[in-house]
Amino acid sequence: MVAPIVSIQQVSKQFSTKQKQEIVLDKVSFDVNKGEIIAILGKSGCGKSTLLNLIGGFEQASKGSILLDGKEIRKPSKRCVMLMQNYALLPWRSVEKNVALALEGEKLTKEEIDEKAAHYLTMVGLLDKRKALPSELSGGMQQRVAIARALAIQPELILMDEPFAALDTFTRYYLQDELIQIQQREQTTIVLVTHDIDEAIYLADRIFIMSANPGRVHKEIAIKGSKPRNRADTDFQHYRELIFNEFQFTTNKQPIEYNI
Amino acid sequence: MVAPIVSIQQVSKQFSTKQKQEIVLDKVSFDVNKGEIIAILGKSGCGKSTLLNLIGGFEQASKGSILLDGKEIRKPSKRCVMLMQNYALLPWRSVEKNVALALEGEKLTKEEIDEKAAHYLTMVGLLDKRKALPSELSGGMQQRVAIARALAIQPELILMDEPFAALDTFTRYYLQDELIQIQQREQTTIVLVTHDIDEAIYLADRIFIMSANPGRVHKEIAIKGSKPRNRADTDFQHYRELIFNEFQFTTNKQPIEYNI
Amino acid sequence: MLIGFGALLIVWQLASILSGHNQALFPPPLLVGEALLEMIRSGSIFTHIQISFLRFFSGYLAAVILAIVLGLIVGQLPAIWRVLDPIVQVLRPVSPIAWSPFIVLWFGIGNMPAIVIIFIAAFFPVLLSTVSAVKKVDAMYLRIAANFEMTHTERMWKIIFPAAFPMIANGLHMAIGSAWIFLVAGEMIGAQSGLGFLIVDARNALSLDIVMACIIIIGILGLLLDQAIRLFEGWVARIWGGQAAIK
Amino acid sequence: MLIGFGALLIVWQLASILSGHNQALFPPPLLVGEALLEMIRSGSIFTHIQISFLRFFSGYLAAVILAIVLGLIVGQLPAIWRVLDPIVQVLRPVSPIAWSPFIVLWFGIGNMPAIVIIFIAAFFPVLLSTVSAVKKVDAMYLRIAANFEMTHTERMWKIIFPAAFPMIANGLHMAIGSAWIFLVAGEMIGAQSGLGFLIVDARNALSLDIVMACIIIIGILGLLLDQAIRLFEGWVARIWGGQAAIK
Amino acid sequence: SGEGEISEGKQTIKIGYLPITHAVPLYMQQDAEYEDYELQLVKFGSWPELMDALNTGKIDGASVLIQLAMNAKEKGVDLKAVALGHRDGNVLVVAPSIANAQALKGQTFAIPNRFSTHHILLYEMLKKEGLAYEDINVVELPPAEMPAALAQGQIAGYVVAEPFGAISVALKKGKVLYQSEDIWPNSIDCGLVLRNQFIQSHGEVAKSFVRDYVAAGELAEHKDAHMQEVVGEFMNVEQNVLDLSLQWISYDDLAIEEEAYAILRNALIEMKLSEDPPAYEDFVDTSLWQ
Ligand SMILES: Nc1ncnc2c1ncn2[C@@H]1O[C@H](COP(=O)(O)OP(=O)(O)OP(=O)(O)O)[C@@H](O)[C@H]1O
Ligand SMILES: Nc1ncnc2c1ncn2[C@@H]1O[C@H](COP(=O)(O)OP(=O)(O)OP(=O)(O)O)[C@@H](O)[C@H]1O
Ligand SMILES: [Mg+2]
Ligand SMILES: [Mg+2]
Repeated sequence: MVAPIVSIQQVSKQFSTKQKQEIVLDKVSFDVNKGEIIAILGKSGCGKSTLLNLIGGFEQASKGSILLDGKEIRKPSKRCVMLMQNYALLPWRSVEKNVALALEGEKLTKEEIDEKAAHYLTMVGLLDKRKALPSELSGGMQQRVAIARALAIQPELILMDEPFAALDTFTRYYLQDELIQIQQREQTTIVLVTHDIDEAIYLADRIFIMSANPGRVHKEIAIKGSKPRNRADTDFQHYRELIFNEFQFTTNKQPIEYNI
Repeated sequence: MVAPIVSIQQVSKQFSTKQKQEIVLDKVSFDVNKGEIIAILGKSGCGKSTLLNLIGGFEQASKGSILLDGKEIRKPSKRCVMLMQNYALLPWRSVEKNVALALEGEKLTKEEIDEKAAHYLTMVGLLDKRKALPSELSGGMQQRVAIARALAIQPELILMDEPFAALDTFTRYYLQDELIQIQQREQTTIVLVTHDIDEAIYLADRIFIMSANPGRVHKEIAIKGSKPRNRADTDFQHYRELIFNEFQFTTNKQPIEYNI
Repeated sequence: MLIGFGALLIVWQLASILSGHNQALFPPPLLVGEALLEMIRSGSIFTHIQISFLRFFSGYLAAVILAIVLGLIVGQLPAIWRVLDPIVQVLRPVSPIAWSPFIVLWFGIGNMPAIVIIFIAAFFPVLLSTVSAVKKVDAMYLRIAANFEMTHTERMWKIIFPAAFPMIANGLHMAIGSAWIFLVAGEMIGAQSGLGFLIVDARNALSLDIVMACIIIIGILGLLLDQAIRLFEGWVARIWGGQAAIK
Repeated sequence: MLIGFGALLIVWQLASILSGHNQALFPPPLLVGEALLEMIRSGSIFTHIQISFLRFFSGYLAAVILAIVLGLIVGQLPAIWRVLDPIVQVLRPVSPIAWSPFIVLWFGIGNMPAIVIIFIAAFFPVLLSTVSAVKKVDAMYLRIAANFEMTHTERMWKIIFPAAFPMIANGLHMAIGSAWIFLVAGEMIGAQSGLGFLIVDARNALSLDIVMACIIIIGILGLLLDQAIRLFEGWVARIWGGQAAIK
Repeated sequence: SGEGEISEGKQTIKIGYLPITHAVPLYMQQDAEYEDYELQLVKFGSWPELMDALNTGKIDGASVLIQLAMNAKEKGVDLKAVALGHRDGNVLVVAPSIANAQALKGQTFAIPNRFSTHHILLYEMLKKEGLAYEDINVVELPPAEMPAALAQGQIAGYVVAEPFGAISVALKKGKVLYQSEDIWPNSIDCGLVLRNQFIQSHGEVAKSFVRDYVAAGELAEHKDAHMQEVVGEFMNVEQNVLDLSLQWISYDDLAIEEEAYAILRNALIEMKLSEDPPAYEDFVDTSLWQ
């Protein structure tokens, strides 16, 4: 096997506020290989977003190190793009200009930028909306623009923090399908944080289940079977049940109410 | 069988805006019996919220009539309480005072009000939070306060518009369980709008699937089996698949993209 | 904070040396400091501050109460607001100073003109923010009121007022600032005391050191008022929590 | 709109009859209308309006440009803002009128005092709203800037300025109102023309009908300015869409 | 920018004024053309603004309450008084219900400015009538608000520059209680004040300016149709008000007499308005009369 694209080694993170010191992540280690989709599942507050921020370079680990292609990540870069739940499009720029945003820093002519933006907008099926403002699009469309923007700079890694959480079931299903297609075509590596067990099973090659207080990788589950998967399949049911039981376990017998 | 508590008879609703006249609901008819949980499923924009608003008396039907206990509904009343996705608690009132809100209009002493509020807060397991402000509670807790507030005036009907949509999977599961328990104890009648197929199957006695443009009741599905139901059950899978296929059908062969 | 004021003092002293103006025309910090100390020692400044505050709060509170009550009512009656709105819009941009001949005619001299001018300066911002706050009350809250069969009065005091309150508080904040600015103008009309009078009087006497000292006092008191209402806003934000219409 | 003004005229006429004041002290609408017509017929009013607008926009635009640029810079440098903030907070509540002896000393008489006073009145609201807008730029946008490896200048003009713009536009709105109010005060200092001069002059001549006519003109022009900037805000809201920080 | 700027070879003299009858000689002077200078009159809305401009040299001189100039001189601003603005012509106006000075006891009385002849006139009047200064409540009020305040009964009377006294009389809201000459003959009120710097650097021009000013005063004293017309250009008041004002005032012999100045100086000290008013020889420049 080739060297992993991302290597997370014994990473801990603690936040100190006035009241207390909180260990949010505790000795988390795992590798991500090129072309893989990794899903991270876990309860609210277990440190999923924090972990993603560390990989993206938006925050620094307290202990341990995170390597991208063998080099330590110290600050955010175009090689590793973060995609957020609330789409994070610039509302004052048209769809096209939003996609162009990351390209403007590169040595490209205006034509090349336009062409590239058009290419990726075609890929997410929104070429005809390229002059529209984000506010004129539905949530699902906005997230597709964000995906096109992320793809346009051809990052080695895309980080997604609950990318489809704000969408309704049907749109979510549709975007999940689309994501798999694009990912297979472009061979992008994706680390995905989600609340939704079905989403994780549907998309991921491997799922990491995190436990909370402090955040640890509680279990790694490899999902077999080719994509796209069938949600009504018995295998799918099997994984669902497996993960659900793991979750019950991570709560350590405390009443479920505790986590609400 | 006794007379239905709610009877919706050939109800149509159209909105006229400057640009166009839009028929949102077209000849919708169904009955709701006492103690039943009815779930309404349908795509975004098919008129689910509009239907709920008509039942609640917040809007008036263009044609047809809606009867509550045999009498036509003309304006909102305490007999039929609406529960919204965003909890709709008054942020400046404590939990207790929020629950008391609807009781203040009745002829009750302060002690009686306090007692009643305490009773329903106990029921949703939040008695110890009664002095807290809504902003100090999690989303799940807030929705439980809203449920307690709705129950406190002992309405004949509770209308719920995607009550758990803003919550994460685990909290959602927990509240669904709690809702079923309370509903069985209090014998409340509930009409529930949701986006979530699983939620509908888990909670409802009957599910109405709506189609869009114009909104119609496309299909009625009675869910058999006692509650609480097992999500990993084969029956559950059967209903899931059934409903999913119905949905594909309601889109009338148009590519799914159309609805996003 | 201290660095800021220190820097300001140095710039001021340098300016007064380099510009070569007569000290009477551009008093250096030391002279102003002396004037300030003298006023504090004699205690005269406190009487002026007290009377200015009295006028200020009379005008401000009267404006606030009237504007909120009126705003709550007309905010719910679009038909009436459509009639009042253009009048308010035309009256608002007129400087209270321009009204002074009529203020003397209607309200006399002494305390009243100052109070009235402060009233005018505070009234419009509070009225407009109350009306727009009432209009922006989330429909969700109104639905609750309807659902629980509230009466009009109940709806106004239990729902609309508290729901609109964060935005009204913001209007109160803006109004306190603009009203305080007009204190000087208000106390120019026949007042024989107060900070505004002091400035006018010192200007007549060409005691620009006293003028500058009064400017500093007015500035600091304005800052304190602002801080006080900010505390109040903080309290509002804490109670009203995530709902605050404007952060 | 028309009903509002109609009602106002009737109330005014009634008040002027019932109060029994001398017409010279409380001119009834008809007299004021005549004065207004006379000024329009002779065309003199247009010269005054023109010069007032010229002064107003010079002061306002200078304030806006300076305040936005300064605000964008110091809003990103908390250390510097901590030094400037207390100074601004103390200067802001001081009436531009109080400064007039110094304004004359530094800027002379004629156009400049009016421009400077309007500048002062507009500068602080725009500066404060820009700084607080910059501070409130959603961290999400700053993350995008970091993620796409933008330079400082790129970040300022591509992200921070447009993200802060709706709130800055709101500051521009507030500032245009408060600056216009100070036009009268500004043109009191040795100006030989303009609407403020006209009011002061008419007041000294006890031609209260002209004073009232000027009040009306100032009110209407203020309303028009407000409408104009509201259109501008509407445009901002349309483009910036749901993101508008304050609605 | 004042300090006698030159335009088209001609010296421009900027003189500040308030639109009152006390500045009439300036109006008359402005009416004519002069060979060696151009007279530019700058109108102000109130005394403080005018003094700000004069003190900072934005104008070369002004027709101003002489006490304000004395105060500035005491504070170190180099000003010179060169001539009077007028003689007499100030009136104490009271409400029609006030029968005599004794009736003012306990009432409110308005003056334009602590440092004004009007204040001294009031002070002297009270002395003459055997009243104490504390017997009445003295307030400072902008002149333009005085007629309204009197009509409303806010004040029982006022003393101020013209035509504000005449307005109340014309409106029948007030009557004349005293003419200034009955209290203090040859009182010094408004005067023509120049910046010494201007006099020093433009001595000859200043001389001809003052000469022309005095001549204009003589011309004004005719109070003929031409004079009325010129005044009308500068002051926008009703004809009957103007007639009344002009009746009370005179513009001949505008020299500042040492004797009258001494009375003024003493009054200022006695009233504690000033500790050390400038001496006659320091402040009054008689050289320009020659
Ligand atoms: N900047 C910060 N300062 C202090 N504590 C923080 C900070 N960011 C996160 N935390 C804490 O770290 C813990 C984990 O937060 P994080 O956002 O990573 O959780 P999460 O798993 O993404 O939760 P969710 O599913 O709700 O998004 C929480 O307890 C949170 O309070
Ligand atoms: N007040 C109104 N005026 C005009 N059109 C309206 C109004 N309310 C709803 N509509 C229209 O009616 C249609 C149905 O709206 P409704 O909110 O009932 O849908 P929904 O099924 O609840 O959708 P969602 O799942 O997104 O909540 C939409 O096309 C909407 O644009
Ligand atoms: Mg998170
Ligand atoms: Mg809905």
